[in-house]
Amino acid sequence: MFEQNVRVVSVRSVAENTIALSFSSPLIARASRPGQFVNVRIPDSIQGPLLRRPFSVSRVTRDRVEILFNIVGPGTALIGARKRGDALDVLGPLGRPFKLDDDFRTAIIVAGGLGIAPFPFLTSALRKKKIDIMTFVGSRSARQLVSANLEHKKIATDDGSRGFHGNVVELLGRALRRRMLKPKIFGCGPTPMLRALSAFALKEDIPCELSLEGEMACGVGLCQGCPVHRTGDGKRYSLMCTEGPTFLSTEVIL
Amino acid sequence: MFEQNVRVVSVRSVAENTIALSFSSPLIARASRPGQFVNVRIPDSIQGPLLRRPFSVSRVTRDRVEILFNIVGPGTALIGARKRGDALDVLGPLGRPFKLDDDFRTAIIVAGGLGIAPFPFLTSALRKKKIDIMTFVGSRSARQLVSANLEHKKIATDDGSRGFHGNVVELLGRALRRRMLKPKIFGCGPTPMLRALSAFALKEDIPCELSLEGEMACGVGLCQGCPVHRTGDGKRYSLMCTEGPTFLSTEVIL
Amino acid sequence: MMRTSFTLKGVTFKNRVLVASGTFGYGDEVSDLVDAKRLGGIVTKSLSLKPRDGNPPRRIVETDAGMLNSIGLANIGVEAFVRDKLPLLRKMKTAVVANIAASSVDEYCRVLERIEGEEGVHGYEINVSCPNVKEGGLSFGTNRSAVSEITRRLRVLTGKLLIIKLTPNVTHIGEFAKAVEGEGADAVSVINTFVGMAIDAQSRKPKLSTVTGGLSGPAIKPLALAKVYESANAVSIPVFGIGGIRSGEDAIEFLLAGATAVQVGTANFVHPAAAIDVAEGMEKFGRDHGVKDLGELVGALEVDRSTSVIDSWQ
Amino acid sequence: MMRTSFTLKGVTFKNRVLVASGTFGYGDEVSDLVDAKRLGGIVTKSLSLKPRDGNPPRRIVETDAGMLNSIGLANIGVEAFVRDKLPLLRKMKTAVVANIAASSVDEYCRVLERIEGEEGVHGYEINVSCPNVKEGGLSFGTNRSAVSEITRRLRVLTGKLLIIKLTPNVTHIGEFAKAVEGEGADAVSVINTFVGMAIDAQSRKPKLSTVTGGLSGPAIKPLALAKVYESANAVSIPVFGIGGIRSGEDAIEFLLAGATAVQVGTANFVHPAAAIDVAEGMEKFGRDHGVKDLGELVGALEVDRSTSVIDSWQ
Ligand SMILES: Cc1cc2nc3c(=O)[nH]c(=O)nc-3n(C[C@H](O)[C@H](O)[C@H](O)COP(=O)(O)OP(=O)(O)OC[C@H]3O[C@@H](n4cnc5c(N)ncnc54)[C@H](O)[C@@H]3O)c2cc1C
Ligand SMILES: Cc1cc2nc3c(=O)[nH]c(=O)nc-3n(C[C@H](O)[C@H](O)[C@H](O)COP(=O)(O)OP(=O)(O)OC[C@H]3O[C@@H](n4cnc5c(N)ncnc54)[C@H](O)[C@@H]3O)c2cc1C
Ligand SMILES: Cc1cc2nc3c(=O)[nH]c(=O)nc-3n(C[C@H](O)[C@H](O)[C@H](O)COP(=O)(O)O)c2cc1C
Ligand SMILES: Cc1cc2nc3c(=O)[nH]c(=O)nc-3n(C[C@H](O)[C@H](O)[C@H](O)COP(=O)(O)O)c2cc1C
Ligand code: FES
Ligand code: FES
Repeated sequence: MFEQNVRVVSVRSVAENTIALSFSSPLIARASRPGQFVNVRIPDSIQGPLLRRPFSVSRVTRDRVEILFNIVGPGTALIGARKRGDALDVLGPLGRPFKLDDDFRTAIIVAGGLGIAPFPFLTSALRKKKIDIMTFVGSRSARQLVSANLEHKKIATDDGSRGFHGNVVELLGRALRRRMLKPKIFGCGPTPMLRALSAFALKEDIPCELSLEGEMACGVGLCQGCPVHRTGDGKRYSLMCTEGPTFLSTEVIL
Repeated sequence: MFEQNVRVVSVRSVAENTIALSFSSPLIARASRPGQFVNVRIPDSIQGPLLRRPFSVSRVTRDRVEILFNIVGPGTALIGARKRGDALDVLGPLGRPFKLDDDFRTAIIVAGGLGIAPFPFLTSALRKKKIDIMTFVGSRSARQLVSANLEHKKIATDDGSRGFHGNVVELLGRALRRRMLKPKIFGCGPTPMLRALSAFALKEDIPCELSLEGEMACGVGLCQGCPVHRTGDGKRYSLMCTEGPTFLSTEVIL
Repeated sequence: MMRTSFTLKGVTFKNRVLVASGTFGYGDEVSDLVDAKRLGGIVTKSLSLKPRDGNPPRRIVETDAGMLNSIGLANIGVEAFVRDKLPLLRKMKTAVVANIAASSVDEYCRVLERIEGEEGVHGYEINVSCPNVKEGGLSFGTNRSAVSEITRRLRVLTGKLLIIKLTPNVTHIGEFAKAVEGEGADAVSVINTFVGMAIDAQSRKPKLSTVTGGLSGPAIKPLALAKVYESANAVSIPVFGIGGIRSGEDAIEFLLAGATAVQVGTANFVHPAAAIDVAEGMEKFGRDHGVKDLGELVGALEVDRSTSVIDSWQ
Repeated sequence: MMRTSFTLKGVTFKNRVLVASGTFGYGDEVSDLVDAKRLGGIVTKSLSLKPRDGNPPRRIVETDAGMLNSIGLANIGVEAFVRDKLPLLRKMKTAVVANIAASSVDEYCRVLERIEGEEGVHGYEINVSCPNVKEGGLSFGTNRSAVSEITRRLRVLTGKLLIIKLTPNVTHIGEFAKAVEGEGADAVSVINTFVGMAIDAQSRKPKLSTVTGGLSGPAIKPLALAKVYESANAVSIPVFGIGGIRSGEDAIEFLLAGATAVQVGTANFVHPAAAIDVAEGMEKFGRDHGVKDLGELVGALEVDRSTSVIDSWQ
């Protein structure tokens, strides 16, 4: 975990209201694993929102870390307005990465909307491990669709403007007719989609790991502000920031 | 008084930390008189400081209004970061202008630091009235000096890096040896300088009108937040925003 | 058509957004910019028996998402109000609420009596956040029996709408709301400003001439909402919700918490027509949500009792 | 060399900046980022007798320049603290203050007794903003006799530094400070969070699972300063100033208002080493102003009585 004052290397608009921003940080780049996130501070000088904004590490290329985000409010607007060469205070990498050491041979990646963010990085790690990948990407419409740096994609849009007309879990259900060799699902997206995906995984008896999102104040375990309901007896909550954001779908109640 | 959503026409850096920003507003341009100010809102979307920031109308050229300001805090930083074509919400013109109808033949303009701001506009109005102008500009050093669009300038700097080495009221004292025909002083700058200027004007028995600065919440008379001590009996305070920002030096206690 | 108006003690307010006392003068300062007849109502600057100069500078300090003020109730006094301002207000085609401040119970009564006979004032809002000279300057507003007494004494003097404006600087604001309800107040306004302070480290001096002042603006919105929720749950008379409101959605939040209507204060300083924007924002929200009367939203907060009662550990 | 340290009841704090309870865990979460020995001290998360799961989500809402929390005192309990965390804290070379929360006076006593024998805890801070089960869940902290009783009962159990952390949600915090001073408390911490609330207009639900929560951060700084000023003027024991502190200059303002030291809370969430930056900022301020000991600044606010007493009209 590092807190670094970094330079923005590039800022690109990649879809409607969606920005890919990369910054240079050898330390964070080297330490990051797929599924982890960084927590980005809005410069004090402009009196923007108080708290940092968390974003999945979307890609790592040598010293560069890329995040991919939607402009949804003041924090993302201000971060998205940074220009090449501007400074940014970034804390990371944070959280528990996806588990890649368990015994699986086919990765089924399922993303809803900007839930796509962690998957380019995951894809490149899986490729190195020579694991087969299938990717299902859901989006409201073609204009919001982001799907670069992924493998074997199938697309679903809510309005049918591209690919399958419907939601991504439905698409997955139709596509996964035949049984695969040791599959594992990786999912990220809005909660209702993750709920549907968990149910699907349970029904099909496929292990499933989810990357969750929710309000965080600190991202590093200081505030206890990010509980996720756990299954089972033991303690009632896990912390999303330190015990997640990745969880097995069977570990959590969404 | 208008509240207008205007476009920024130009933003230039004119000295260390000093910005000249012009925007287009036929209504505000036409209604403005020298000594008045505009109140500029920081766009809500970026959650900057809550209140508007007041700036003297510095120049008016056809439909354009120019303000001149130092970057001293978050508000001026955010306004100064606006680019050509960006939107800006401006309320103005506000306040009471300099009185130009009284009987004077020579205008002695005295500015300390960014107190220069209202005087290019005043200068152009005085020129139209064919009034003689002498201008005294004080600044901490040559790097902070702004003195464009003025007439018959004499410069004083605190560090002697340009012109007279000392403060601008001292310079004025030395320069005004011989009596002038119906002179009137117009002053704007930091309070200590205005105090010295008032004392000088009293001693020399020259009428003197000052443009004051101070905290304002609304700029339009709603909050009662901007009192200026008055001389004489009657009521104890005037409101800087509606009864000022220009006052005769004999009307107010600084 | 959705209904936006509401009626209280015979007074019809065109919409549920008034401008708050002390933040809109006497209604005539910004007539260039604000079409008063589109306001739910105007609450005047607090009026005292005699004109007041107010406090010395500095009266205003901007803080994070808020501002402190220490105006000291600078106002023209009730006589000049009736003479010079009321004729203008009468023409504005909106509800006019005269806010009254005083330093003794008698003074409250005399100010109200002076206005009572005049046409054009639809109701009174009583500012109890004033120092009680009899009690060595301690605020009336933090003393329940003083607030009750003021209400009782004023109630007999008027049959018009009588609103008591409560201070938030008390442990249980609900008890104050209940007390004034018991004395016959028609409504409460919740809240006036929170006591705050700012210091200039360089000069080692308080920034405000009076050391402490009142905090307002978006910074206090979460606190104001909690005070409105507590007050509305304590009484059955209407609550005017006040504190940091800038948008229609902010105002809807206050309605859900239990406010019948809202007042917009500090936001007027940033945008003099803020209250009209708030009213329009509420209307749009109502339309988008299939609401027939904004009154449906009053107190309509859905609270899940299973978790809400768990705990208030802090 | 300027003196930055201070001593209280035999405990030497290296500087006047501690991290506030509940905002720095048990000191071990961010050891990668923060060199604990540069902190004036660590106040632990509130400890209860048994571990507590805390409240259901949602626990956190960002507001304008602030945040609401409703953590529900999720903590590992005093046993696990002594067993797992205290050994790590002992190595940190900074003052350790154990913060205690409970739902009965007896529970406060039992938690303190459990820690009292252990090495490495330099003092206690008592969080009284907890629901008193005997009083139907009303907070101890808003009841002066309850706060006095807690202080009295704990005072006899320990000779160590005993700090009572006051809630700001009362009319006159000075009276609470006085009460605990009378019972032998060594210091007060001023303040815990302000009761606030946030509503989601779209869903018509409270944003926090517990409806209300505690407001912290820069938004409350002006309020906290006023509470510190009131408390420090009421008592002669030291005051720890808390509320919205982010910079050295903020901290100096609290000292001027009467705080002997400060605690940094919410700012840790934005920048885990915030407290160290604050301490460095104070040191720089002291150097720039020719201060020999930061203690010179405590209560050094210059108040002009001629204007400050004028009025508190709001
Ligand atoms: C571990 C983690 C990883 C994330 N990764 C990404 C990512 O890679 N790309 C991306 O676009 N977004 C990501 N998010 C969400 C992102 O942090 C929020 O969109 C952002 O904080 C919104 O900030 P804002 O100021 O622009 O909007 P705000 O005004 O703060 O919020 C706008 C809307 O977004 C919701 N929101 C705010 N914060 C969060 C949050 N932390 N999680 C979910 N919803 C939130 C609000 O409730 C509101 O409806 C991630 C969140 C978490 C917790
Ligand atoms: C009628 C009027 C006309 C003005 N004209 C100009 C002008 O033409 N050019 C120019 O550069 N500035 C002018 N000012 C001052 C300008 O408004 C402030 O510099 C600005 O508001 C600072 O905002 P900020 O957020 O950048 O800094 P802040 O962080 O708000 O303040 C930085 C410093 O400036 C001081 N300050 C803040 N507001 C004011 C204020 N209103 N007046 C004086 N000092 C203040 C603060 O106390 C602080 O020390 C004028 C002020 C008034 C009242
Ligand atoms: C500058 C200023 C002056 C005020 N004057 C008065 C007043 O005279 N009487 C009164 O009852 N309230 C007064 N208030 C309080 C407001 O009416 C309102 O209750 C408070 O500001 C909270 O609302 P806001 O956050 O929308 O401003 C004043 C507030 C401000 C900021
Ligand atoms: C998330 C969070 C958790 C907190 N937990 C505790 C706690 O367990 N015990 C306590 O006494 N105070 C607790 N507090 C209050 C802080 O210690 C502090 O008094 C308050 O936040 C004001 O300071 P700040 O504005 O610097 O955050 C908590 C505050 C926050 C924001
Ligand atoms: S976000 Fe603070 S503990 Fe998880
Ligand atoms: S700034 Fe509000 S009345 Fe002058």
